[in-house]
Amino acid sequence: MALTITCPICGKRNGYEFKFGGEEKGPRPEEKDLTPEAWCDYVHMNKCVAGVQQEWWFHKDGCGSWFPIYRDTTTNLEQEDQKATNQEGKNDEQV
Amino acid sequence: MKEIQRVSPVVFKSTPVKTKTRDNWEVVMEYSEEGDGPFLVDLSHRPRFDLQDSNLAAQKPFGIEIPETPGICVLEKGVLANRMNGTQVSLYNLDSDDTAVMPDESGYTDVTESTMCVALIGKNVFSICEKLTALDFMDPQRKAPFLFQGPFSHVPCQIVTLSKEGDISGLVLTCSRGYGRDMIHSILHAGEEFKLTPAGENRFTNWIKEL
Amino acid sequence: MMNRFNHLPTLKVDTTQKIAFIYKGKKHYGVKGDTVATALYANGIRIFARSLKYHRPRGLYSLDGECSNTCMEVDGIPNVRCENTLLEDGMVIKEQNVKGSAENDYMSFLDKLDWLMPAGFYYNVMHKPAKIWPIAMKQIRKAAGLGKISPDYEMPGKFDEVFLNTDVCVIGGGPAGMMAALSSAQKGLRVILMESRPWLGGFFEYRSGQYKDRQALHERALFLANEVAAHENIRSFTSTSAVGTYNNNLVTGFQIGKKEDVFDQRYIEIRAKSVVAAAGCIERPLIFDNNERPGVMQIACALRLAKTYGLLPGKKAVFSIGHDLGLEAALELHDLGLAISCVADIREDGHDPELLKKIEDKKIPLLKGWVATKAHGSKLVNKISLASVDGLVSKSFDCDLVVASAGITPVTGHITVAQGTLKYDNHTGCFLPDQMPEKMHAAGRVLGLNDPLSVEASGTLAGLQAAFDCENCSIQEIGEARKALENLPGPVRGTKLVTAPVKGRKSFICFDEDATIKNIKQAIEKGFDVPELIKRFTATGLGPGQGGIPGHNLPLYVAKYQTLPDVSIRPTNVRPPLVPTLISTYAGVNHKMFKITPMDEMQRKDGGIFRNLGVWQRARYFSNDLTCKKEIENVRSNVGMLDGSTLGKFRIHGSDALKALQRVFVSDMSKVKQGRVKYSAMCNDDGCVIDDGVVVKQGENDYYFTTSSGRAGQTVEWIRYHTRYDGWTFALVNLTDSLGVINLSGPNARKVLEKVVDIDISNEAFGYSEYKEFKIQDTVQTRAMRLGFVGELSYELHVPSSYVKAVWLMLNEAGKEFNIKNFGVEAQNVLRMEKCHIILGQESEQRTNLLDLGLGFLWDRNKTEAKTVGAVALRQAENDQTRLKLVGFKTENNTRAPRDGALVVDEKVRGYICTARDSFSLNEAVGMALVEGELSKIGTRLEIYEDECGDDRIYGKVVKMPFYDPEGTRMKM
Amino acid sequence: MFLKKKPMWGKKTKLKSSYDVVIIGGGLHSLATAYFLAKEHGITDIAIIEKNYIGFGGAGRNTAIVRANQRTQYNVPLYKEALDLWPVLTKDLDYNLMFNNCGNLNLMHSEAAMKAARMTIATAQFHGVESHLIDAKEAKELVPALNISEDITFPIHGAMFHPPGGVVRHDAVVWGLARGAAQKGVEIHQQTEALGIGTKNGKVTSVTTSQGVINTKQVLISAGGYSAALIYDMLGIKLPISVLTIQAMVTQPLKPVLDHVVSSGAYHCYANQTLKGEIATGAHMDPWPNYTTLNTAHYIKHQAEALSEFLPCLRGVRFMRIWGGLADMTPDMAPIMEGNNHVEGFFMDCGWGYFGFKSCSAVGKYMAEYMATDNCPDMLKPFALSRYQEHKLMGETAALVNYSPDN
Repeated sequence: MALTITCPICGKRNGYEFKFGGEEKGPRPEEKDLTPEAWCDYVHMNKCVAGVQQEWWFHKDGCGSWFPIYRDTTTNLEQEDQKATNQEGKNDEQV
Repeated sequence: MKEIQRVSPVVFKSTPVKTKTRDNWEVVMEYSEEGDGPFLVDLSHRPRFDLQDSNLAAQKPFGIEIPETPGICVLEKGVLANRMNGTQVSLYNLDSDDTAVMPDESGYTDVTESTMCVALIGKNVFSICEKLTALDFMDPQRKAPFLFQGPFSHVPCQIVTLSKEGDISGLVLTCSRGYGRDMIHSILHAGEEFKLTPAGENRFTNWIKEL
Repeated sequence: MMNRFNHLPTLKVDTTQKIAFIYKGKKHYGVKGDTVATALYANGIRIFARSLKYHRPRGLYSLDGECSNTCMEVDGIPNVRCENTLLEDGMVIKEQNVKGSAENDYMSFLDKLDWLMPAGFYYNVMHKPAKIWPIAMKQIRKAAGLGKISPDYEMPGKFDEVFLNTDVCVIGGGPAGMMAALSSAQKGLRVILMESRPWLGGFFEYRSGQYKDRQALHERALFLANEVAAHENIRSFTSTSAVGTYNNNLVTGFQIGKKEDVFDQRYIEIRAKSVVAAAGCIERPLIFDNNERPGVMQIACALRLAKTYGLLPGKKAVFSIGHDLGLEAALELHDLGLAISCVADIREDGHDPELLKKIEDKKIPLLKGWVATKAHGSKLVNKISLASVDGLVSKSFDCDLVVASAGITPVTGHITVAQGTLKYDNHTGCFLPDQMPEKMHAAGRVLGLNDPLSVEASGTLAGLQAAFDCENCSIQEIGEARKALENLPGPVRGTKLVTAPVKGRKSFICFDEDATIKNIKQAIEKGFDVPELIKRFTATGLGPGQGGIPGHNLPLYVAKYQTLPDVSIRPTNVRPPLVPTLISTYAGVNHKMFKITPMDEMQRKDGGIFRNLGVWQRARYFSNDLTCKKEIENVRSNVGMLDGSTLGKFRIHGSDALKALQRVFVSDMSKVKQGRVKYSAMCNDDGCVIDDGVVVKQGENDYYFTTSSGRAGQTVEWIRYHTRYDGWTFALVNLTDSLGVINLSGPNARKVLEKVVDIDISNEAFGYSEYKEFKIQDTVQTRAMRLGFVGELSYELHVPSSYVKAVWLMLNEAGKEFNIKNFGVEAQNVLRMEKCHIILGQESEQRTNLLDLGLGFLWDRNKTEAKTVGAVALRQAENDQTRLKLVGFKTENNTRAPRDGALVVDEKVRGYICTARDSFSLNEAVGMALVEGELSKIGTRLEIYEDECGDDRIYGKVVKMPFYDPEGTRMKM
Repeated sequence: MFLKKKPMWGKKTKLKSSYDVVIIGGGLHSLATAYFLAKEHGITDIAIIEKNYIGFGGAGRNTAIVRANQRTQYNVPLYKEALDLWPVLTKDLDYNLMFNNCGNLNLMHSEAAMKAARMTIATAQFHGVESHLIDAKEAKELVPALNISEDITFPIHGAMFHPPGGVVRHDAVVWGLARGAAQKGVEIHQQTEALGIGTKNGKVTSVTTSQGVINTKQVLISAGGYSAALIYDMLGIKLPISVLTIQAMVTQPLKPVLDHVVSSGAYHCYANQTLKGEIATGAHMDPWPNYTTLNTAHYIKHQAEALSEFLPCLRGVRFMRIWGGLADMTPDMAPIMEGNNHVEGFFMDCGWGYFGFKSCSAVGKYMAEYMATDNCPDMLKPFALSRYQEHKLMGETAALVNYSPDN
């Protein structure tokens, strides 16, 4: 497998120039009344999608920018059509 | 007290035959047995600046129009301006007449000391590069001068290709100063089969004039 | 030595140039161009090795290294595939895995004990009673393994590496590959062509059959090779095996160097926009009893021995084949003087009529619908039994050569390891490409094609398809090329026969692992019903031949045995490296890249003992006394110099610089005053401390700050990550390497510094926690901070790197009278521990938050709008008393200090010792420990459990921190 | 064609409409749990649901290394028991699991690493597990192939030597446990995919599979690297897990040259010689989540560079085969085991990273107890999911493992 990542500044490059930065979870939550569950959900919890997910990457050996991409976790290929599998989650709240 | 002398992160084993003192640097103008190229020239003493501004379009460092697209460079009046991203440009003063002094504005930072800087010029330079990096210098879509920000001998570098034309090919490479020793070792090792030799600043000055 | 043909146009050896080598201690000769195996063959050697399990004799079978039959030790390197290793002057060749010799192996009796060793037998034996297993295991280990390597073996040779970019990468330098390369190159694209043999030409190159218009195939091969060589867009790499293919068109391989090359082997990594897979075919082994007896070999092996190496493979031969190439080879070898008793062809029909006619003309007996069933002869073949395919009629012939082959097998590994899929094709009986990986195209025999013109046309088409991927070719052109191919002959029908009509006890499906047809049946009966599981259970295909021998036959046989329909026949997995590759080749050059500080040279001269710490090399000690007594005492009583250059150093500026700092630092950064040094920390979202350093304000929204050495590389990443949604305007400049840091510490520090600077640095003018900028000698722009990490009067001088040497020399000179000395990282470690200043990673681990370390005073809990990283977690964990807290302790009765990493225990583990030393400054043993909250009260007795302590314990008592100079007068003086 | 001999794990049968227990995943933790449920608790009405074939996932793609020198007091006893169980299982299953307790050497490359090892060793010794800190020379005596010179990237300072550890033949464990479970009545359904878990009033009621719906009151998901995605898909429960591909490879077979398991954190590498004579080596994970199980060119080169440095004789040896499996990593390198928490009757056993093999025997025993009694055994209590929101990470690793830029 050879990962390539398309950096918005430097273009398509060897994936090892980059560092993975987690699933896209949106901006930092407001601190007021943030419950331990909600905090933990933001900081630690993942959907672990086997499919396309939106996620962050950092061009560590290159221009040093952070940017989100869509990638299929079952193939490691970047996706241009930009649709995440399971984006809403079937059952986002705990049962 | 003794005279203060600056030390370059680049050390060659070759014997200097002509040197010049400039801004406390002892710049080697020529080494013995420089050969026919390719050449490796230490430019770590050349002033280098970082300019960051959210509105780079409004900036004209040393009167240079900064290229709009990241990865594009311009060489004007001896100053190389390399567009790095939306808000950042690196400026190398490659002119040995040493005219460019950093503008006294907050967006500028003198980063001469941050990096080691060498030029790799002459024939086969890209054959040397392909032993050290997977970056594609010969991509026909990239027209010199252009900037790569990427790994070279495993270390993040800024590499500006100034010419891809056969025997006058050449590039300027900077990386963190601390890597100087090992980077030079890597480049010379890779260049051995192509008879790469260290050369003095004159070699670079003459070469850049011909571009 | 055998006679060689020396007149054939296809020869790749120069019979006039002798090459001497040592085989089993004796000098032998080969000729230039020989492989090790052909040279041995020329010397009459027929048994090259013994098999893994049964120690059966093994000889030359294919010439492309699909099995371990010719694995030998060459110049001390084990498991060398001799059949494709070029012979070199003075090579020393040895046999492997034999007791005695390959000719006479004392272990060969094992061949008769096969009934004791059914598939997976070892799982059912040797574990009862339990104590026999360790003994049995030792014997198994000794018996297993092929080659030997000694633990102190030093691999000779030069290894290189190269990372190439290209538009099109063509794997395989046969006719299809060359045509593909030419058609892409003619489109103006950059092309790389890889061929594992030392020359281009593929399966044309050794054949004399007609290509077209009376041109022989080998002439055509030469013509194409010249075209390729003449094209400036094509870089060809011969003696280069493609061993890995990956998505996004990455291809890896390695090249064997020629005499004139600067390398013996080099690793090649190719990034292409499109890939053409044209690696041709190998042969599908014919399975019958003793099908791997020396003297049995495949078609191309026999033919190439003669045509390429000038060696007639035997005297009297029988062919048992299932493909026209077998007929062609029989004719060619007959013409070269091989006596052929009989050609048995599995096929009843479907032969090339022209070949049939020639066979008839030459009076070579041909048995249609017949197949070999058993090779006779205990070491070498001396007779072969044949039978009709239904097994009803049989015959036998005396012979010394059996040319056996069931058909052809496309080399599809390059497609499948890049995640392409194959499909069983009923017409050819082969696994042919189904779903190709994106931007990869198959050409030539890989597609099941055989006709020379079709093979070439498929190459042209693939080259254009690759050009299309590079946006350099129109759909129309591809359409035309496809049409041209469609007008040429398609794949020929292949035979379906997997084994001869035999029971299979000695019919080997996998040579490397000595797996027979019978073993496969046993596995299936135990419930291992898919080929992948059978591979695991019987080890079939897991040997050095990488599945080359059983890869095609295993799934066919499993399907046949279970009478599964064709559609469910699935190939087994192939894994990289597709050719076994030396570890030294993969390792290549292995440049080691470390950073050195501007003080490196001087510190090495002063006897510094260096350590690699992250990306840096740093001086840890300055003598062999690892307690650093002298270094420590000198700092406490005189003055020392430490290299702190590895500290991260950054400038942050821009209109939102303060906001960015507020996000990542726990303190309120708006309170930082110019001219002062603010110590603060960064936490992660768990509230755990990840970094600490100082911040200096240099202007409005313009700050200079430091980070710990280990974090410098991630600081930019960290700050930008945690502000990535905010759209703030700020610029970060990494000045880590820009400034060397000299830490001048000790009661005499001021006296030394005064001698080199022109400004007033008295305590009043430049007090503790203050920041100043000045020039040394009117020249060196210096940033100076009054800090006290080691607990003494200290100046941290941040000096432009190129000037560090000059300043260092000045300070040394100035400090002579005050006995200035270097001190290293370990001395600093002890000094700061006495002061209870923490080092992250030593007094903290991933569970340790800011409050646990007693650094809560740094945290401004009111700046909630800043959304400071870690603040939420700190608030939530604030009242948890079960957390580990940092405490200082002294040992009871002043016993020695426990070692770092010792535990604090009662019945349970309650904490651990972070750093503890017998302090020279205090004359007692002190340390810091992380212990459960309950134990953190002053005066608590700590029971300390060290490794290897048995029943002994060290006891300590929690005391107030810091131990040394608790008032802090020394660092503030 | 009729099979002449009985398959090792029972004849293929049709899936029934209900079972007492359904276990999703046909790997080691599932097989072991089923085996112990049947053996120790008399619960035999169990269906193991496996999408591919048993041992397809991590069970067939692991290091085969076993050891009990973990870092914390919560983990050490669990792994100690797991280690002690190999000879017991060999006997009970009457299947040679080929336990080779050759001992493990974990190399240390800095003063800081030596200190960290000392803590781990003290913890082991405190719990009665043999483990010693040895210096570089002693390490070289045990492993003569080691390069203890100074001129490598990470010079060797010493090693943590753990004599009772070693290697177990992983395939044998799969087949042995499967046979053992099947003999006690457990049904193993291969080529059967679990598609969903039915719940009603917060209780498990059924499992939907590709072969039909099964009614059941208890479900365990222990599907290795696939667990986290299944649990989120089926029940919407998010976990602090990142699923990565981890790679391993073997060289061509050699006569004995390496008598111990050697591993190095700094080089991200372990190496041991299998009974067949191959050097099995690996450990690298590409640090981005993926389910590809694909190997990378980057890694095989990295591995060669690493081995060239610390086991340089292997430079003369060839790599033969590389492959990948999944590791479901948690931030504290410790697993998540709990039940009846989110949904009554639902159990999870996941987040094992690359420790799933070493632990399977003991975990099977305790998960079986948990499921049979509905009481969490003390041994498993520290592994509950709630520790993450209580800011009580386990501390199984000194440095945080996180694939967002946390460390």
